[in-house]
Amino acid sequence: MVKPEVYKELGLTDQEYQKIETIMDREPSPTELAMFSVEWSEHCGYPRSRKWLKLFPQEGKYPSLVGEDSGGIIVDDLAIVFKMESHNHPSQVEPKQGAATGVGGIIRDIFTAGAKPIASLNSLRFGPLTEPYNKFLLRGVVDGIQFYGNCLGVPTVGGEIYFDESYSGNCLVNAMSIGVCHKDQLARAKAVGVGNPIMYVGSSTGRDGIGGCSVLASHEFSEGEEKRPTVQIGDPFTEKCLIEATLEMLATGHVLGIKDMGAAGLTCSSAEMADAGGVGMEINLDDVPLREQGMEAYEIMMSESQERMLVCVKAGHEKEIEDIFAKWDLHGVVIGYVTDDKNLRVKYQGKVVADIKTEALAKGPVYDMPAEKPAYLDEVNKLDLATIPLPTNYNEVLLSLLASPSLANKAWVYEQYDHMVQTNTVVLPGSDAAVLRLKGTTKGLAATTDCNSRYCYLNPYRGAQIAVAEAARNLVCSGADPAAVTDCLNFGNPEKPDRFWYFKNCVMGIVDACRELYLPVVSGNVSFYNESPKGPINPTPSIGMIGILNDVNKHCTQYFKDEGDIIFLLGESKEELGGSEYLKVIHGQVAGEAPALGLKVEKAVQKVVYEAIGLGYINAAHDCSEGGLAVALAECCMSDQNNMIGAKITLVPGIRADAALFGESQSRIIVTCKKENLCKIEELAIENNLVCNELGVVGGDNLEIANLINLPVEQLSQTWRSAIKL
Amino acid sequence: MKFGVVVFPGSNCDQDCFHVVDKVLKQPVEFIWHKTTKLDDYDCLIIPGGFSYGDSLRCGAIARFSPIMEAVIGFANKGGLVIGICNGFQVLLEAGLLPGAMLRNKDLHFICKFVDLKVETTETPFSSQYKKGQVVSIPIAHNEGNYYIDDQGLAELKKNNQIVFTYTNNPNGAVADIAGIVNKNRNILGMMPHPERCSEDALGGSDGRIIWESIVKWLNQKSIKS
Amino acid sequence: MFEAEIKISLKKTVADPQGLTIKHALESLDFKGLNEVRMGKLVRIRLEAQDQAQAQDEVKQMCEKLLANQIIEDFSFKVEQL
Amino acid sequence: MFEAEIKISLKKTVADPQGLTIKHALESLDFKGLNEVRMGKLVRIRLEAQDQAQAQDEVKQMCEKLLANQIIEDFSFKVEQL
Ligand SMILES: Nc1ncnc2c1ncn2[C@@H]1O[C@H](COP(=O)(O)OP(=O)(O)O)[C@@H](O)[C@H]1O
Ligand SMILES: [Mg+2]
Repeated sequence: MVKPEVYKELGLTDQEYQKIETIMDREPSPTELAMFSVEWSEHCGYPRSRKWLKLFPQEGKYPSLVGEDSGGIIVDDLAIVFKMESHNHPSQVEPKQGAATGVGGIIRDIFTAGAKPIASLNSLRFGPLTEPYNKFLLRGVVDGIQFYGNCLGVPTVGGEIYFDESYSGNCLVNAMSIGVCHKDQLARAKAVGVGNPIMYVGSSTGRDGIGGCSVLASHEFSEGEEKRPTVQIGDPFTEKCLIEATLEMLATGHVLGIKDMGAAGLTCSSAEMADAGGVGMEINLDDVPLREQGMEAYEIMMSESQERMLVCVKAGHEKEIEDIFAKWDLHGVVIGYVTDDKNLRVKYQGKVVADIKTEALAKGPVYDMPAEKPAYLDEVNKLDLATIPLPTNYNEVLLSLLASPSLANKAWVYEQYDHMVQTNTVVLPGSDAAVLRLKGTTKGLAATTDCNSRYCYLNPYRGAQIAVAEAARNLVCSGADPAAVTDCLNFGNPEKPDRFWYFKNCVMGIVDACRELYLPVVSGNVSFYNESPKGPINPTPSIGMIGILNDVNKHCTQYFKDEGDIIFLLGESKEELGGSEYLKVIHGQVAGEAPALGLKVEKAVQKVVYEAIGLGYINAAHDCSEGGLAVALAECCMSDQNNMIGAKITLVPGIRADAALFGESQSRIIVTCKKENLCKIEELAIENNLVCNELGVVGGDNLEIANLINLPVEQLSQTWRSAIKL
Repeated sequence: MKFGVVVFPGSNCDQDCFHVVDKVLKQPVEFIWHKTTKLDDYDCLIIPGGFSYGDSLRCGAIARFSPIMEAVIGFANKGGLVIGICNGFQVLLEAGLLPGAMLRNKDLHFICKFVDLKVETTETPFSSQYKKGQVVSIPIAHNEGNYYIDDQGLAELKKNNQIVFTYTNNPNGAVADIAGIVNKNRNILGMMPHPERCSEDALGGSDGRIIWESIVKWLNQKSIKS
Repeated sequence: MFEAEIKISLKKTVADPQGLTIKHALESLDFKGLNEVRMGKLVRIRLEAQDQAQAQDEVKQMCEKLLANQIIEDFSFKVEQL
Repeated sequence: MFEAEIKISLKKTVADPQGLTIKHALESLDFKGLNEVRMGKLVRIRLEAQDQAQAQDEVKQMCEKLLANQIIEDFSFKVEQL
């Protein structure tokens, strides 16, 4: 029997090892053991989360595509494919390459589906910038994203960045990518047709990312050999060529199935393609293009070398495919074929090194993890507003919030990303959501990522609902109809019941919010074990969402446009300060309840704004989020750098001034319109039982709010724009 | 009249340029793979932006040795119009078709944003439809757009009125705020900003379209003359 | 015054896609017999220091703290008095 | 087999923004007495050649043709037999 130290080092439990022996009916070979260990890991097999992920709704306004590497929706003749994935741990170690390979991986998921990648987004979390290592991480991650994405020619059109102590020691890097193709051109991630060749295409294989399996090698590696870095180096140039070659290959019509070699490389791609097709597969590792000498079978099977894919091709067309890859200076070689015995058989140097039922590999165990509400939470949720003193100087509070890195302007980041290449970006970064035109149609696509993890910490169910609601609201403010969701669920150690309680409640929040808003969850990814010695990260269920504009010219932006436009607020401001940035930055507290969320009201707000933009009544629309109404108004005034403009605002009486200005009540959207359209919008609001309050007018050089705030927009802009510059 | 868009491995603005010629200018256009060696059919070549060969070593340094480049040089020497945008500009510099070299941006970051350019001369086939001194807004997107030329070279450029565009607010450290230049014969333009990204109103500005229109006008007049 | 010349290169076990691309480019220029091309960085620093030993020490720290990313890179240097 | 180590650096007359930025970064890490920092490239090439002279010659050509842009860069190299 294999020594427990060995399989434990590989991450397998005693029970799992027993199960493997039962399945195999013998002792597994080292290669087999390695293959099981990765396939059954949380990374590939989702043993701890799968049960919960099944609850996500799969139906929405558009026909949805769910089930393989990435999901999507069908809009007319187009398939829009998108997915988000984490690269947290590699980025914490080597931020540039970690982020770069994260972008590379998610984009490969998109074009292996047959879609041309048209946009990327990302959702990032770091510890406070006051710590030098966090600055180093931010700089490195942004550098990695620009390095990879810019070179590929896929515009990075949006994203979000937050800073919080809980991410010190464990940053989050979630990358999202979107692709488009004709719906008939979608490719499948499966192997079919006994006898058909399996081809390896792309870059060569080295010993990248096999660190976790080094236990298998302890007896072979000579003493003193350099420890291998687990870091993979991204090669965007090769990936760019791989995109072109792959799309060219798919256009031949000879491809039956294709899968990216991402996590667990050849193991994962071969086992899952075979399993998805209900067939077996035999591969010969002697034919795999290698970059290093003397590689062991398990090293080749585990390698996470980047920019590689596995393809199942119609027999007789191998040469054609090979030639296409040769044109792009890439490998394209047959390494195996489809068999009828439903086993994955791996040969190397004349020996069979693995022979496993694909089903056993691909369908790993499912665990029901215990969950328990953390004891401290009730205490944290208590917040007596009477103990929070009102500010004496509201101007200063506003300026402090604008300078808070989570709220500050992110141009330093997104100006390093090519966000215009492919000439589709109609609304550039800096508004609520990016809007892209879909060439060849009149339609547009809007995309955003959102999650306030502080809310999720205070109330995971509601926090996750808010993430969904806010993403949808951002799309609506851009003129789009929210259409579908991807997610990246970042949590701590799932084996600890309090962490798992957060996971479970966040999932249920997403499930219920998506049902109510009629949005399918078409793809996603789970990242557990995000902890530092100080504890887990805040629960962070990042939501990526896309929306559709029937007429891309009817998009809307958040900036105030014309002097004299009327400003009003749809939705109601409540006396809530729990979990707000104001409470944190000004009063140094993370406490209270997450803001209340009524999904019916949320729907009504979104409906009114979507319709009013479509009818051309609205000149600007902006969601109120972190920092509340005052910050949102300031953003409306200053975010169009070439056309900054002030506003004069009165407040609706009835609640504490700090709550009115900086509270983060949900389901609120600031809109502006020409005077003559005001009553039309009010009518729409009344029809939908929505609170609608006139706030003031656009104009002047200052932002004036009641008699509390009066600051030159120029000064607001200075403060807001200079907070993040590294 | 026929345009050709040269495609190197790693070019990534090739389809954007193609789109503008095809859909906005409505002129014939073809992609030309970098292994092509005959360019007799074309009237204007576009060397697009991107990261040819991953910008390994130096931007444009490897593309400069692609098989097509001999033909591009021949084409240009016969007076054909060549416009190199961003990485295309870098390729033209490396190939010696335009003077100078590119360094990294002074703050070492990639910069993507709209910038203002001043049109320094309208006496080129590429800028004739602008007004001299006009300020136009065209996006940049590059890491290495810090144009370098020695004093003597700069004096030459000035003397021959070869500087076509300058930045009004230099984003990258370029010598003399240079954003775009032509060769002495004025048939080769290299520029860092991307006119193809602002040739349609839908994209928030169309100042770039005038470059394409200038080219079309010039080619039309040439064909009338000949 | 001292001058340090620092050589930073990718660890042997780390892939060097740039080097590979340059190798292909050289081959297409008809250079034959190429075995491997690896790209690295060269940093030249002029600094004041009390003596050679102190200069050595400073430069080593600069490499460790900033210049080299030791997860993927190795460095070596020499220091000369000017 | 020969190994060539090629150093490519910006000409003295050309400003080096990267070097300057690194200098500032080092200074902010409290390194004192820095006078100048210049960044360059280091290319290591392993190649087969008949003899040292031929290897030298090949490498020189590689530099002139491709590796250095002589408008802005100088190069130097040494070749060793392995
Ligand atoms: N949090 C999630 N929400 C929805 N779907 C998920 C989630 N996590 C994973 N999935 C889906 O599970 C499948 C497998 O995911 P993953 O293992 O990340 O893909 P890959 O096989 O490319 O590594 C995909 O269809 C993915 O979209
Ligand atoms: Mg994947």
